[in-house]
Amino acid sequence: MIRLLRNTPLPLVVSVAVALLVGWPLAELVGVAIEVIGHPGAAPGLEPIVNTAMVGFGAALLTVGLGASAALLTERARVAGRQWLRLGILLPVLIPPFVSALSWLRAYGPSGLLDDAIGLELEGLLGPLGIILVISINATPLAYLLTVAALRTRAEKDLELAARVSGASPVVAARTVTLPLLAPALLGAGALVFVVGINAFGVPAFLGTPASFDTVTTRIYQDLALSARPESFARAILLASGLVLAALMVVSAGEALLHRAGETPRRAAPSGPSPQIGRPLRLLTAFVWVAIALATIAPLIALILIALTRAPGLAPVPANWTMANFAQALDGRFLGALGRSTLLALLAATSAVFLGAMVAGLRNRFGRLAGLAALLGFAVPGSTLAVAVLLSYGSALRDTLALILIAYVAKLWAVGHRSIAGSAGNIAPELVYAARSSGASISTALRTVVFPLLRPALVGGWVLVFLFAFHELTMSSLLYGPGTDTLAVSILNLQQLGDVPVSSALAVILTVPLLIGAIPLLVIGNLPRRLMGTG
Amino acid sequence: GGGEQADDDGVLRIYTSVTQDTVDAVVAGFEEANPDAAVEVFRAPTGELSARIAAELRDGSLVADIFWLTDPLSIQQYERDGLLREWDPENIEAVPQEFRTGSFFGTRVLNMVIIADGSLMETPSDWRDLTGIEGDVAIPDPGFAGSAFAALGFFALSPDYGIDFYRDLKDNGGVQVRSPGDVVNGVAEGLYVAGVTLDRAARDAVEAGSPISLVWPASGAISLYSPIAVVDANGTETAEAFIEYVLSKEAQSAIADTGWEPIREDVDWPHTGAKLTIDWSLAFDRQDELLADYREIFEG
Amino acid sequence: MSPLLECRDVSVRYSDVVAVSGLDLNVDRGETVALLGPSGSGKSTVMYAIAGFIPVAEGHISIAGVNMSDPKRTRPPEIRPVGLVFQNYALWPHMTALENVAYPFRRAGDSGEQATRLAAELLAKVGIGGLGDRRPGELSGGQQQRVGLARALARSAEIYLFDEPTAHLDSLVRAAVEEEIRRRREELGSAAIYATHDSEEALAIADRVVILREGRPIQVGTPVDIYERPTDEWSARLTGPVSAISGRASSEGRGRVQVQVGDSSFGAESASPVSKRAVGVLIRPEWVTPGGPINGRVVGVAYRGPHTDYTIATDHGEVVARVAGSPKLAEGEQSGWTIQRGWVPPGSESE
Amino acid sequence: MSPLLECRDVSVRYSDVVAVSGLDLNVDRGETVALLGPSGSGKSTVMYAIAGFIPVAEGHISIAGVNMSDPKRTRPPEIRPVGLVFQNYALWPHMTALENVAYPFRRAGDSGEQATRLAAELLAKVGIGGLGDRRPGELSGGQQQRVGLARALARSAEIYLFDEPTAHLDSLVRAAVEEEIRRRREELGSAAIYATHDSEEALAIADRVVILREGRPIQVGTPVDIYERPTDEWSARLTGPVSAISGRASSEGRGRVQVQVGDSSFGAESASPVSKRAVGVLIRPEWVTPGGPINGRVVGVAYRGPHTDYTIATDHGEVVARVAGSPKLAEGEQSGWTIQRGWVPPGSESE
Ligand SMILES: Nc1ncnc2c1ncn2[C@@H]1O[C@H](COP(=O)(O)OP(=O)(O)OP(=O)(O)O)[C@@H](O)[C@H]1O
Ligand SMILES: Nc1ncnc2c1ncn2[C@@H]1O[C@H](COP(=O)(O)OP(=O)(O)OP(=O)(O)O)[C@@H](O)[C@H]1O
Ligand SMILES: [Mg+2]
Ligand SMILES: [Mg+2]
Repeated sequence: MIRLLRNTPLPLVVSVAVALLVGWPLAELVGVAIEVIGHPGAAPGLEPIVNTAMVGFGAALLTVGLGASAALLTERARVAGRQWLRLGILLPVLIPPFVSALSWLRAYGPSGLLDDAIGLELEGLLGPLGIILVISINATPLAYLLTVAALRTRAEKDLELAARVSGASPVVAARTVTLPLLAPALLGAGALVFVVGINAFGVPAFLGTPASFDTVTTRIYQDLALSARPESFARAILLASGLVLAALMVVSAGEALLHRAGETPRRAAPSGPSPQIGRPLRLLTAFVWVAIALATIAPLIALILIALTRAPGLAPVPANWTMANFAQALDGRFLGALGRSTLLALLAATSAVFLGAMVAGLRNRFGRLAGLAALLGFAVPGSTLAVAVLLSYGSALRDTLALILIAYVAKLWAVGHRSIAGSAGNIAPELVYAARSSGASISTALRTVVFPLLRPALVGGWVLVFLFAFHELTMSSLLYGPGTDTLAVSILNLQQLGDVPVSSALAVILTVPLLIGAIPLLVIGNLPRRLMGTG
Repeated sequence: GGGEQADDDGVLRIYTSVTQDTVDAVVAGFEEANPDAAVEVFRAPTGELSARIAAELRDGSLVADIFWLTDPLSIQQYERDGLLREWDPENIEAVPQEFRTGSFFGTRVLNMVIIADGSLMETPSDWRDLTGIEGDVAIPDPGFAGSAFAALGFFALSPDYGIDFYRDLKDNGGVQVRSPGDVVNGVAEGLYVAGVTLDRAARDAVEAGSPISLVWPASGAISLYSPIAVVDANGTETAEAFIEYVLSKEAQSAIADTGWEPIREDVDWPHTGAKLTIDWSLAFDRQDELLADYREIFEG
Repeated sequence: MSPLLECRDVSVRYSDVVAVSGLDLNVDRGETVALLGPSGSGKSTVMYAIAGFIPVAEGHISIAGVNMSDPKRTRPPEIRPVGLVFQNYALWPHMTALENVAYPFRRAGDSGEQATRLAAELLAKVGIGGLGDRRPGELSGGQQQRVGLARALARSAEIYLFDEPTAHLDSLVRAAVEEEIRRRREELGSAAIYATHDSEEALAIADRVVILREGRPIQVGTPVDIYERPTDEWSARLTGPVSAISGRASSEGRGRVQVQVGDSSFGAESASPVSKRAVGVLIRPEWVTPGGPINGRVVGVAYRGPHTDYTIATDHGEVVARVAGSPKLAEGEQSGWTIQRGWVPPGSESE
Repeated sequence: MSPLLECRDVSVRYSDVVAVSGLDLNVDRGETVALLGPSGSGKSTVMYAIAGFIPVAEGHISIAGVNMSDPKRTRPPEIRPVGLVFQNYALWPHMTALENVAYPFRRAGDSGEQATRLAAELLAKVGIGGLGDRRPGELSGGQQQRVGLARALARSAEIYLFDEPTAHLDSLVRAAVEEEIRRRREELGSAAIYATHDSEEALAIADRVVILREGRPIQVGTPVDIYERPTDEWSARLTGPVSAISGRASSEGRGRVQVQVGDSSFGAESASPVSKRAVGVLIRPEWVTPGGPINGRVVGVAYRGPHTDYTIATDHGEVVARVAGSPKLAEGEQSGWTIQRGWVPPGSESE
């Protein structure tokens, strides 16, 4: 690719974007960190750091495992109702993580729905295992989308058939051929989920506090929430810097590994056979459906029931139902905020994917560095990144949507980039050559050949960024101004000090309309099919 | 500091972490009384609000005329930094002595109370009872909310209790939950037999029919207040007028209508009892130490 | 003894496209069969069905007496004793050439070292011993094809399936590969099936040739049969240039006829007894020699290295003649020719 | 007038691999040139350099007098008047066959409707008019190749580059394609360069043939030159079977020599005057005819459709003879042969 993109302004554009979106804000943060480093009482403890690392690694491993298995299942095995299965696996992406935590707690936690019904509760839900599990379930669609995109653009079926006819069982073929070919995508997904894990706040806050399990993010929250003392602020920034550093180290180590293994683009080849072989996996499919029901649908139902119930502790039966909790969560500002959130999410998704594609296009050392820089933005906890953006752009852009957009793009650029990078590596150069010697300029070739081939990745990344942005709460609640409050902010502002039914209602409001809006789109518009290309 | 940046576009900017409907009600009343005033509210949870203020202070772009916060913790720092204007509102006398200083003034009162499972035979009647009760007792995490920290501050600094009170709670089956709301929920669902929470949250649940009872501790609820102050560098006469208005009887009634205990004793408020107060200045100074002691008990 | 491979009335479909139908094919141990057909005739599809990549819609396939495919059940590729060279190579881009070839050895249980050694030997045999460390993306088309060949040969199979295995190979390498396959056939009794559109290759290496047309086998026979006694003009053209002229045939018995064209006549073979009938006669270029009674004007000259093909317009139609050496006649020249023999395919009589 | 394409001392490298070096090549308008070389000899690399996909390391390439590539600068593919058929087709998997072919028309500014119409015409020309709606993945290998061909022809170019364009095409389609290319050459004065390892194809369609060996051009000449007067035994083998025997040559002047082997002698051409020297003589199979003074035993028989190749072990080495028709001699039989002619390549004398 790099050769094809020679003599284009791409490196310049990417450099400018890195400088503006990541460089400047982080430089401001580093400035603060340096200033406060010797401040008495600024030293954070070790325990939250260990806890955070555990959550990050655990979530990354579990999520990539779940996402990749799900992708192999829906794209490679013979399963009935493939479209619906895809939809089911994607479902959690529509649910903000803190809603997942809340709903799991309501469904499977102590005195949750299951506990009330049959006296069963999920051991360990409160604590690290539960945190990892819920983060993973929430992030599985991310890993799934990235893997599916890569399966579409990288690992073609004929390569697996070649392994089978060389004597490999389906499992061995997956291990030796399919998964290695997916390595860049899996690593990309792993990096993102690792960062999601170490950055998670809602889930550890809900599931960790009762088990006295603190992570860096909950500590940062506490430091900022309790008082405006300089040392608290300093400690928050130091902790945030620690997160960034950890993400940087882990991800660049992974990339170095991958880079040593080398890029493995497949030369353009005549299309080979692509049949679906093997027996229909009915049992496994049924099992996956049960898992989806238990992991996503049941908790959501529990949540809806809580939101409908008049007061905590009452049985969730129609006699105790009320819409008051919803009424409390909605008011006149809701619609304006909904519009702004949608606009911001659209813009953020488009810019993050656009910038991500650019970085993915630079397949050299500079591109890798830019990719890491983008990841830094994602690794900085929302509250800290918002402070950094405020320090850099606050005076110029105060109270504008642009300020929030900058923060969104700085944060979510990495999601756009990693979604695409795992797939971009395998666009055979000949396909681009062919376009150019048919008379297409670079930009035309990108538009007509490269982007369509990357469509599964581009669309997947876009959807992810859109949802992340749509659900974003921390940064917007710090950056909004008169007339620029977002949906999550406007709902959050109505919340009464952690009143459980109302916050359940809030969660339902953030989730259910998306579900209701998305499902017909997914089904009638056949979106997963289009999103992932043909087949 | 933001001193040089005093803006004079005539807009009154309020940075607040107080609940939206309360702010809305007060601002609406103020605007009605002062049709020329333009008011902009920036509301955010305490953490986000202090981060924003810190950031704006750093680059000198702080535009707030008024801080109106949930609890008296962060505002201590602003006062020490000389950010706040020292002045005496006309309504100052309406605010009890223990709920104000020279630069910030209480606007409403929050009380930490006991709640108990409604089916409990022997309900606890005072704080000490919580350490002897049979069953788990839910404690809100003082790291998460100022109100929970108030309880920690009160007990740890009080010669009658001391930090050992928490050790006793823990030994007797005390469980840490995230927020006062979670305490209400947990007790209502029968997960805990009793807990420490905010009166407002408990009252709402009881009124909606939750099977819990609210116990006003015999020795008194731990009371904290939501302070309001003028940012010295920015605040104009309008800012002072706003605070005057908040402390007025009219505004206080509006606050009471949104479910919060007014600071003025001359406004009708049925749900009250004995109050215990905290030395916020001391609690603020020893914040890290208190939290560390607490964590050692609950997380160590 | 049952044949090694038995395909009985096999049809294969790609959703709505019927790619193969009514295929009956037995292959014995040690035999080499060529599937010869034009592009799109279903050759690859037959290979995929035998390898177990696609289910059969009708009929069944057994290998060594074991039922492998029928419409209800398709046994997976890894349990079939089959080695396959893909038409598009299907090399694994993340492995080096050597690793690609070592893979089947590893799957068969060889140690890593052993597999590497054997793979290196195979690579050397196909003439790219020095390129083992390169990834497929760093090899030329023909080099990739050779890796694909070596990988197929790395599986010790009972049936080797070669899908256009020499499309990108020059004659030198081709000979080496053909030699290796012959050796296996003889040593291990493996059978080989070639899919090719190259009639010369098919005729040269196969014991039997199956001609596929639009998914149907239209002729099965030895190379000589296929070339000299094609079932119709279409098959004849597939295996090389041919001219069709019409004449009046009179039977001479035992499949021989005499064909009268204009003033002269020539002997021909016939699939069925014919008498005094107008027939279409197929004539291979090398059955026409310079000098003789049939006059014509040269209308085309194509030099083909060992020989030159002349297209001659005669009164009875155009005839192609193949003469050894470089062109000796130019376009437009008149000359005389002799037709040495001809072939009257079945059902070619007309009134 | 300058040639349409001029390659002057061109070298091309892939990081550390030198794929092509010292290539000098001029191609005139209307000319057809074949690049003939074994797998890995650099044919595709030459095509890529001409099309502008890879920079040249040394030398320069100009098209129609405009400098296109030199070590400092590589002008982009889209401004070169070049149409290319990729060896691996490089079809866009997300477009239908029709959309693939319509693409160059669109880029040249045709309306969508116009482009579709023209593309459909081209698809029909290459014999897959009915398959325009299929994606490449739903086409057979040869059908994909035809889409690739049609796509290249869809660009109205001055030079068409065909990289192994008929590897998967049967002779019937091949003829149609060759016909279309000839038409363009004549109508539009376009030049065509074929990369192929198939000597028969190269000799049949090219005006001039360039033989590549390990990236170096070792012989350039007309097809007759290349076949009958190869520069060495290696090139000779590339263009078809050949036998090398050694004899003693005596010059007869004007490039003709008489070669003595054992008791008999035969006439041959020689690249350089030789006299009374031991030389290696190259003999094409069709230069050997049955019957005659040279005796030998048949050690190999290969039926090749139009003819049969016999390998004969004589006292002076193995000689291959090509005889029209199906096999008439069996392995092991003794027979007599005549060598009609031979070729003594340059530098083949030994002491
Ligand atoms: N990307 C690459 N990196 C390194 N070496 C390469 C690369 N591509 C080709 N080569 C080498 O360059 C040489 C020439 O390759 P090229 O593809 O031009 O050969 P070719 O004549 O087209 O062969 P074929 O007939 O097999 O297609 C070969 O030895 C090949 O291994
Ligand atoms: N995936 C597919 N979907 C639909 N039709 C297909 C598919 N694959 C192949 N076909 C069609 O099936 C027929 C047989 O294809 P097959 O690949 O077996 O041909 P082939 O004889 O191997 O041709 P070639 O010599 O061109 O490789 C062709 O008409 C082709 O268009
Ligand atoms: Mg095929
Ligand atoms: Mg090539």
